[in-house]
Amino acid sequence: MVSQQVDVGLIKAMYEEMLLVRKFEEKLIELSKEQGKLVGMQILAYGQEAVAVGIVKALEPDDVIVSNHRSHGHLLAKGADPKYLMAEIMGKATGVNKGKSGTLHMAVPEVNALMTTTIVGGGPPLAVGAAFAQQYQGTSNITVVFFGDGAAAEGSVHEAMNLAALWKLPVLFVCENNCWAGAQSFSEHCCLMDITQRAVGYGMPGELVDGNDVEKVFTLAKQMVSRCRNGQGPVLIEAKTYRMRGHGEHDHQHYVDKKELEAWARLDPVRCLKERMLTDGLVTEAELQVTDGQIDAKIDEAVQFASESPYPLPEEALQDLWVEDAVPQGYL
Amino acid sequence: MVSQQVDVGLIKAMYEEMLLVRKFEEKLIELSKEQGKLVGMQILAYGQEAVAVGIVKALEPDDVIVSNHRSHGHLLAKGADPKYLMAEIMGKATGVNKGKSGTLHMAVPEVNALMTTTIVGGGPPLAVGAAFAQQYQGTSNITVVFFGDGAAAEGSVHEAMNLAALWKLPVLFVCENNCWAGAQSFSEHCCLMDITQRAVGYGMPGELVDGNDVEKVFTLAKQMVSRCRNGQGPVLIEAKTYRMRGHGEHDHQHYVDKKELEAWARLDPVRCLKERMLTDGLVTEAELQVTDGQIDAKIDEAVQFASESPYPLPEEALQDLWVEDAVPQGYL
Amino acid sequence: MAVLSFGQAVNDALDVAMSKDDRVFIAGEGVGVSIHYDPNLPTHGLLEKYGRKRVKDTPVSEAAIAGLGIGASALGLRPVVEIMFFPFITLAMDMLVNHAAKLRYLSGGKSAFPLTVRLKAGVGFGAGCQHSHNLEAWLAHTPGLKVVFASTPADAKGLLLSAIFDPNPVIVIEEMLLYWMKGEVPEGDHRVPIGKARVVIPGNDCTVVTYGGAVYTVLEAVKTLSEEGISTEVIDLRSLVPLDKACLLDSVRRTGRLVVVHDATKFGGFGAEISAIVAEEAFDVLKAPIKRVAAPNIPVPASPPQEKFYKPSPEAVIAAVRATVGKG
Amino acid sequence: MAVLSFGQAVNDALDVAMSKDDRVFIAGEGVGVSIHYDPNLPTHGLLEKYGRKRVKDTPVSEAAIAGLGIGASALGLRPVVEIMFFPFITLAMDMLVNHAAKLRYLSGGKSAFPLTVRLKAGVGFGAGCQHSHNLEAWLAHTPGLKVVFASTPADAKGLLLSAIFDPNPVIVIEEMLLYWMKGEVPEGDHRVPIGKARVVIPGNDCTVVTYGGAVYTVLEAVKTLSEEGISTEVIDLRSLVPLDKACLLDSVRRTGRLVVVHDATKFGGFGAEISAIVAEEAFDVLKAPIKRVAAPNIPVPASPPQEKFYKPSPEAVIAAVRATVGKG
Ligand SMILES: Cc1ncc(C[n+]2csc(CCOP(=O)(O)OP(=O)(O)O)c2C)c(N)n1
Ligand SMILES: Cc1ncc(C[n+]2csc(CCOP(=O)(O)OP(=O)(O)O)c2C)c(N)n1
Ligand SMILES: [Mg+2]
Ligand SMILES: [Mg+2]
Repeated sequence: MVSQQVDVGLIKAMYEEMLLVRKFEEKLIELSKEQGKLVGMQILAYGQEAVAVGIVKALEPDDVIVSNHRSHGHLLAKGADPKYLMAEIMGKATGVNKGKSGTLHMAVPEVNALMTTTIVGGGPPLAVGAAFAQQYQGTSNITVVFFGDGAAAEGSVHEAMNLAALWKLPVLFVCENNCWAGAQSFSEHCCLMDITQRAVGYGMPGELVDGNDVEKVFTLAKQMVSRCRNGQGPVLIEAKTYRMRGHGEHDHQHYVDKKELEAWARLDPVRCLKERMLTDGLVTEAELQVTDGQIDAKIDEAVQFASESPYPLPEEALQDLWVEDAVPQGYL
Repeated sequence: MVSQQVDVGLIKAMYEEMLLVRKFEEKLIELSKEQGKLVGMQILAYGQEAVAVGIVKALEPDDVIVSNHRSHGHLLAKGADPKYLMAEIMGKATGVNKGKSGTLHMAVPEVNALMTTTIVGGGPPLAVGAAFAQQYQGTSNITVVFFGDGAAAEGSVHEAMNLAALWKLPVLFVCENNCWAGAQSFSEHCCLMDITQRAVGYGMPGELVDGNDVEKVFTLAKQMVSRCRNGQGPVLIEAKTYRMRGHGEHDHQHYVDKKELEAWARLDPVRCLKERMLTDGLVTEAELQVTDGQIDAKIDEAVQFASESPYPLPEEALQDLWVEDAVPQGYL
Repeated sequence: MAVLSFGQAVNDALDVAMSKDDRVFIAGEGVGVSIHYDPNLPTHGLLEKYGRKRVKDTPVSEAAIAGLGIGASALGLRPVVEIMFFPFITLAMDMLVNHAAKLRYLSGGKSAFPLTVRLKAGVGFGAGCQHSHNLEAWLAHTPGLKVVFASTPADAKGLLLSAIFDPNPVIVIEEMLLYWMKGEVPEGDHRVPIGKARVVIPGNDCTVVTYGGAVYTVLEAVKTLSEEGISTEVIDLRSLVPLDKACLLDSVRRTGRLVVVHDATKFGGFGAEISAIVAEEAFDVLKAPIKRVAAPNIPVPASPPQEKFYKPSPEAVIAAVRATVGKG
Repeated sequence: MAVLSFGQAVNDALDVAMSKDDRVFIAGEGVGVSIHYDPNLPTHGLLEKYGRKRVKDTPVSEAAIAGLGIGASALGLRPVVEIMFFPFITLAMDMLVNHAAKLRYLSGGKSAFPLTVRLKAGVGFGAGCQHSHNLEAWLAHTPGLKVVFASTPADAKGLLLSAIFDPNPVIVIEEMLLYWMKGEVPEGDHRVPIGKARVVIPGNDCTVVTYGGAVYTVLEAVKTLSEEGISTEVIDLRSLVPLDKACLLDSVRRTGRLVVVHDATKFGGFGAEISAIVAEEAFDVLKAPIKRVAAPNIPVPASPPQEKFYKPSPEAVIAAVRATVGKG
């Protein structure tokens, strides 16, 4: 299924995006150790960068993505500015959602990362609605929804896939199978080998891909995205990857076999891509250092911007509930 | 898959049960025309008798069934007394549920028809709980849950099948595909050929059967029930049948192709079985007349019992909410 | 003004909205092809008129139906989705509460969800507690949702049109048992503002606040009460969220007495909020205890005498008002 | 009496129930193996002690988790299922409301559903509105469900044990933020009766009714109030359903004043029911308006200053009580 060559410029671009996600999260790991710097639990996509970047690279700017609690990769790949994400994660007024969301449900409508939900399984029905609008409006845009292996157990995911298949909606369902749902391993919470086996029950294609290989992810995504665009209906992609850290930074993985962690560490998508680019002579160490420096600068700028930004005013919490500037007095 | 011969006595017994269901509902059709005689909508299993009887005949008395809004066949096959069902349908104090349920959610714990719900898709999660208890208690009993083709679209059904498969619970999921979900035909509400295709997505067997042939249904059920009993986990059976009348008696099927109705009328499970028994010489016309008379008498007795029974007292509506005799004064 | 049944008025509102704005579509179980064939039902004939693109029959999937509306509204459509019977909304609560009501707030005001959800409420058709269960109190307790509940054909039309073109999620509760009740209905794009109550009958001795089908229970009671010389002011809230507190408080300031009536169960029902607002903000003028007339705290029983017992009666309203004005 | 944290007290209750009755099992997402490793969390160590048969980690399927408990309870088990965070209960509402709460009634009293559902409530950990949303008002408005909400380790243990062995469905709401708070806890099968409130501090000038985490907001306020010579009677409801009306009304009859405090949003919150009961049944003794101190009608914002703003503060309670006793 996966065949054609991916162009070198694209590979480099994808590497840079993956590195941005990686360094963004490494910074979060660092900051999460400083008391009161970040708001709420820090849930990282560390190790899953290739899925987010490979899928989103296959999209057009007008395509919509619906993300979940593990959103940093999705949002940054779609073009969200790290400054405003960092500020949101710090709960600042300059945050992409003014601090109302915090880290768990950041939405970035500017880049069509239209809805993010931390309700596991909440994304697919929303994606069906977005895709319906795209079909209804006669556009050729599609909607991608990212969800986890654990989410696949939610009834909402079933209802969404069934409806998308029935109406041939342009939805790309991307299941990031990172081998864990909280502290439950995939085999503990699901008796299937692959979530793609579900696709049969909706009469849609179900495609497996190595989620740690961004080129494979991109190549498959390209094909499936155009399928959706052409009105052939939804597709389920399952990207096999691994949650290299705890569910969140508060999770110290006491329940994880260290051997398993080491095995997957050897498959670290960022490091592996870097090595492959070097071995195949796509980049030089020098070029990589430049890239590193540029991204570090971006991250530092984001942290500085966020740190220097003010918190929102307490009473501004009363804004943004309804479209009216103010909610009727009688109500609040 | 379906092979062994079904013994003659059993065929006759199943015919009699199917006829009981048929005549019980024919009586309801008649009574539903009398203003104020029956309570609420009358939802009939007319045409689906072979599924209920064939499946339940494969069960032991201690096995549990969970039924839905189209319950008459399930309940009568499991051994519910028509008298008390009829009284319930008339909303009488002598009804199997004292008139609190009315026709839509009649439960008959005495015969292990433990839970009936008219929430489409509500049954499977309840069945999973019942089957879990059977497994937990170390019994060899199983739970059968009946649901429709329309119900298969509910998220709750997915969650239930997934959990039952993961824990290898003794649940027999019986999808009565009667070609309709309300006024939506199967192809209008589902893009699959068969609901059994869903079984793949749970790693459980999915078996199709002609739901109008009670012998086939019984034979398959026998095999699948023993599979569940032996701890091999859940099974999905899809019985292809047809809703010969409207969704309820208030539905006059203006949206149904008359040719389709006629075609299925020729497959009427009760009439076909009767003819097959006559052609194969399993019964004589005379014997059938006796059976007819006996069942008519049962139905008449039920109607008389129900008609002569009093309505419950209004204030008795305050009873039966909680196990305590009376709900604390402070509350009501 | 045409005389239409309540159901026709809802149908008219959908028709007006769909004809004037292509962004409006309807979806739900049987909104296109229905097991009922009755021009008094809200979506009758719309499939024939607007076609399958805009009148969407869905599978039996309440969460997906809600999600469909939410997601489509985020892209600028004006979805009107139907959840068949009130108790089935329990299956869509995550979508409505954690998503429709919160996603705009979570976005910091960047997104909008101009969604309308239609629901059928009603006790009295013998279907029992899984078909009859008024849960408006839940919806009213959900910040981010607007909630309307009409009692007349004209309001049913006007509130639904306002809901469809409101930029926020609005829950529109319809009293099923009123679908066949006729009344005068303004033609065209008739809007009734969300958040404005209606004084059905002015009066001086006691304020009775109600909404939905219970309005008629109260009007029935008022006949007797006025014969007894008790002047009752009847307020039909029409909108539960936002609530017309001004109308409520102004009335109670004049009468000094309040009785709240609804068909939902009493404990934790919406009537408690009405009572609490008055006990907090108009206590000084209150001359008598605030009474609530509502259903007992049980599920709706199916048996006719018990279903009747469950439903608040004119007699109960009469007794409550008499007691409140000291003529009990 | 041992000194245990709130979470250990819940854990102790589960341990006692499981050791004395084989019919008791627990199920939920991560109740066995958890991403947290903390003895102060309710299910810590139970898998090791009772094994996989009785400590069931489930897939992420809230409706199935609820259905599991309901169905298993119908066959005589004593399930204790957990719905991780309060807003996720929206996904189990059909199972809990249309089934757990109604199936016994629908059976005419033939079946019983001795089910316990544990829920984690709490505002103040920066996770935002999809993790923090107190919806006890919904549950209290659902006939057929009992609802308890403890504020101390001893009550957390005693109410949970009563819930597990209660023959009806009981919703047990736990204030997450209290899990690490220590207190004295009776050993063994300690039961706190469901339906009995607790007078935390007796007083004469004003009754303050509260429950759950808000109890501590009130106690904080009382320090200042007593310094000002205002004698406040603090009632911790502990059970919302059935409600201890006797305790509530008796107190208000003595003080003549009432303030209700909870962390849930104000509009349509449970405080409205408390207020309405008093406005209806103790109006004659009321000397001042009934005030409610609760969260504003918005989702829980994540940003620290706004989350703090959302949560009812001791200052707000102080102001409300002062105003009520006329010293505002
Ligand atoms: C409806 C709901 N149930 C439970 C949770 C708690 N929760 C958050 S993440 C998670 C595990 C999800 O696993 P998966 O879908 O595989 O996503 P991953 O965390 O592995 O990316 C759970 C159970 C939730 N947020 N929403
Ligand atoms: C949750 C829920 N949604 C909708 C309904 C209304 N309803 C009752 S029966 C039915 C069709 C169900 O079709 P199917 O599952 O095939 O069962 P059948 O009626 O054909 O036996 C619908 C939509 C309901 N009772 N419950
Ligand atoms: Mg995962
Ligand atoms: Mg069907």
